[in-house]
Amino acid sequence: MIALWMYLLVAAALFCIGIYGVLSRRNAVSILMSIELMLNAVNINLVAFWRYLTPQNMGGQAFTAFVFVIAAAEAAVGLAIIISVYRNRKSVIVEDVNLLKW
Amino acid sequence: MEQQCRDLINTLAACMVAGGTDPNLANLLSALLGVVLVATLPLVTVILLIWVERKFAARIQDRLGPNRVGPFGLLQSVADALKMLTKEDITPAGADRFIFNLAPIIAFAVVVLIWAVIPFTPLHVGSDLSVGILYFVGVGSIGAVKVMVAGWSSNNKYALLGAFRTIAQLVSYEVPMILALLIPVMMAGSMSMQDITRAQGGMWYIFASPLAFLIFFISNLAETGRAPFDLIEAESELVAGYNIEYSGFKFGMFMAGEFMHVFTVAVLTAVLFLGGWWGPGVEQIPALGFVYLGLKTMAVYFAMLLIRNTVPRFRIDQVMNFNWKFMVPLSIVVVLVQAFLMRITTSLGLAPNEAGDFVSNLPQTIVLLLGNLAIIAVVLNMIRNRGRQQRLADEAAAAHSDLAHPAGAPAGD
Amino acid sequence: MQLLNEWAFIGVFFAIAWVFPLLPIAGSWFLRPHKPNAIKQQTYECGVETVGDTWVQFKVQYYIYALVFLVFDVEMVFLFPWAVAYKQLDWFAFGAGFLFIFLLADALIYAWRKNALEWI
Amino acid sequence: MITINAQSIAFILFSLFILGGGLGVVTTRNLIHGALYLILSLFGVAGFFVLLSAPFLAAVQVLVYIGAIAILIIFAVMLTRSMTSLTEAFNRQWWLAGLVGGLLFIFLAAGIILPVWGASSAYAGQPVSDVVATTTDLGIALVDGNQYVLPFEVASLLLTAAMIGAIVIARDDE
Repeated sequence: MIALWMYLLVAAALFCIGIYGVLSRRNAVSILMSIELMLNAVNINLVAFWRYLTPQNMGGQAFTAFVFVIAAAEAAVGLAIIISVYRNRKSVIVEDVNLLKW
Repeated sequence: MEQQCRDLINTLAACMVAGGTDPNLANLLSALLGVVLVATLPLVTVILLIWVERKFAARIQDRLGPNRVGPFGLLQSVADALKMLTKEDITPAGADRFIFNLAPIIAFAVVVLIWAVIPFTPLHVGSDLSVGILYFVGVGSIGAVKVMVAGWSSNNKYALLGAFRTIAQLVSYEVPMILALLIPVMMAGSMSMQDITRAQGGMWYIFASPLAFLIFFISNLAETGRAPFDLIEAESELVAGYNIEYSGFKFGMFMAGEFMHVFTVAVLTAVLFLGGWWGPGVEQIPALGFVYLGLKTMAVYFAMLLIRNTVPRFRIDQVMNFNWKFMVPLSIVVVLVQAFLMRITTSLGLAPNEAGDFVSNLPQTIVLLLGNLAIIAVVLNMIRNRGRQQRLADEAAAAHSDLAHPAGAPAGD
Repeated sequence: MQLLNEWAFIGVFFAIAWVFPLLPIAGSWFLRPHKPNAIKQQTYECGVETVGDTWVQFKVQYYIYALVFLVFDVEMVFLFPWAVAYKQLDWFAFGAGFLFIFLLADALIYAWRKNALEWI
Repeated sequence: MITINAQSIAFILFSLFILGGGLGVVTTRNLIHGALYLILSLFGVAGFFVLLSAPFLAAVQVLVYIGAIAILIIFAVMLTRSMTSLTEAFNRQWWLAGLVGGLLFIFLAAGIILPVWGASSAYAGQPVSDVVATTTDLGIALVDGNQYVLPFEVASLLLTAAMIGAIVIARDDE
């Protein structure tokens, strides 16, 4: 059977890829997709720890379900904001949205 | 036939292991054979079904239908397939080639994948997943991706517009479909297709919850893009929808996938609401289940054909309003009433203690059926009142406009 | 291990399901003619030459439908376990599920009242 | 290290899906391609859930992420025409971002691997038990007054709030 650390390693790699995407992309939709990747990395960790350490306790699965809810809410509101910003400023490049910048 | 093959496979794997083959390899080979058998079944059936469908439509429209190739035109579909094989395949300029070629493959594969969880007989099912229903919904939801991908990669305005409409329709009707699926799951206490079928031994779920059956059936008509919901291929508005730029066998893949999808949801309706393989004597001779399932599937399929050939097409705003303002609220009410009545019958000790026994299922089924009939009565009454108000408003508007414009100009609204 | 065997079948199925449509498409590549030309490959718009970008502006209404769908879809994450366990649950669980669905129905009613569900 | 069997093959395959899809998401300039890479990556995660004996979560992953969130993202891409801004997909700090990501991964990898280097604790090897909780248990736990009933209702409230908020933001009331 595959050991726990292998799952964790893949999840860590996915998380770092997501971090790189969030920090380096200019397009807001891309950034949102990278955030989804990071949330998925967290989900892998939750389920892997649940399976290996407390497989009879519902905590891992229940929290993964809650992460689904967070991810969905974040995508729904985030994309709505992006659409709204695009409508007003004709751009989805995050650097162009500088109205509140000091 | 199916049964013998599956049994042959089971013994084959055991024999191979006994003969010294690596167990993993033997399992893989037997799984491979099983997959090929289960996946070929819809492929072979769809060739026949296209013929059935065309003959049926021809009869209704007072035509002969295919009658040249083979006896009764039976080989027409084969001839069509051969023709499509030799057609030139055009990739439009500016298309995203890889994705453009990927879309028809997804379209076809997704439908074949659903067959993996369908129970054919008490003993024979591709794979009895514990989350069979969600597997079906999940695989089905990939269908929206295929439409998007096909529409976008064609680099065609009509295709993209058609894809957008199609997706709006597909995702909308997925909501009442999933809500209706909650009812068999609640009654069987399991998401495995085989368990749900087994739990219908005493009483088919269509009798306990006809409304759930109707919601599932109608939303699946929309999911498969069947008339009256066939806006997906509204020739007069969108030319052909998302697959407009496809030609040759790639177009054939979309077509075959669509036909197979219709047949697949007919099977699923039979499994989830019409008792699947249950029938007299099925416990003694499991192979009979295959026949019963086929008969029930055909009943559902002919209902779909009849609707397709007799009902005119909706407009897109009607499709959307019908879903969000009728189907979704109705299915929410159905789920809540079902939960309430099941709770009550359990508290009163009326819940069936033996799922396979007709008599022990009777009290709960009657209560649930009465609940469903009550919902139907209330809904019909609401529709009637609403219709009357509409009619009175229309008449008032007409009278008003007659006064304002004696020439009888139509009331502009 | 029974669980994984069931899924191994699905895995093989996923692998095979791609082969079925791939085979005829690959086969037709050998049979069919290959004579592309510029006119043939033009975007098909009923014979009219195509004007401008394919990327026409879409209505935001499409997004709203997808949004409402997403919310109901995520709701299923909780309703399916609830439905599976329903026969073993008590009145309290019924109340919890009722409240859960009621809150979501609220959102639907709000969207309805705000005319967010109209196809404009 | 890894014995060759069906499970480890599946694990390697899904890992390739996840990481390849993830890299595709953050590097491709075409946002539709990015969304398709995202689907590939999320599909790999669903495969992981199957390997971890959580089939319910795997099915939900496909249903929610691929069937709904990916579609929503593609719709948003279409609505904002963001694909037309193909030039300069990356900002000026992309090398810094790469450095941060790489260093973080090295730290995390060290934290994950060092404790199990040559050890054979439960953490490193086999799961403590093969008896896993089922979907029924999840359903019971979600509406149990002593467990997750409050988060269960709050999740519904959050979804309602998100839906209302997103509708208010996304619509143009002019």
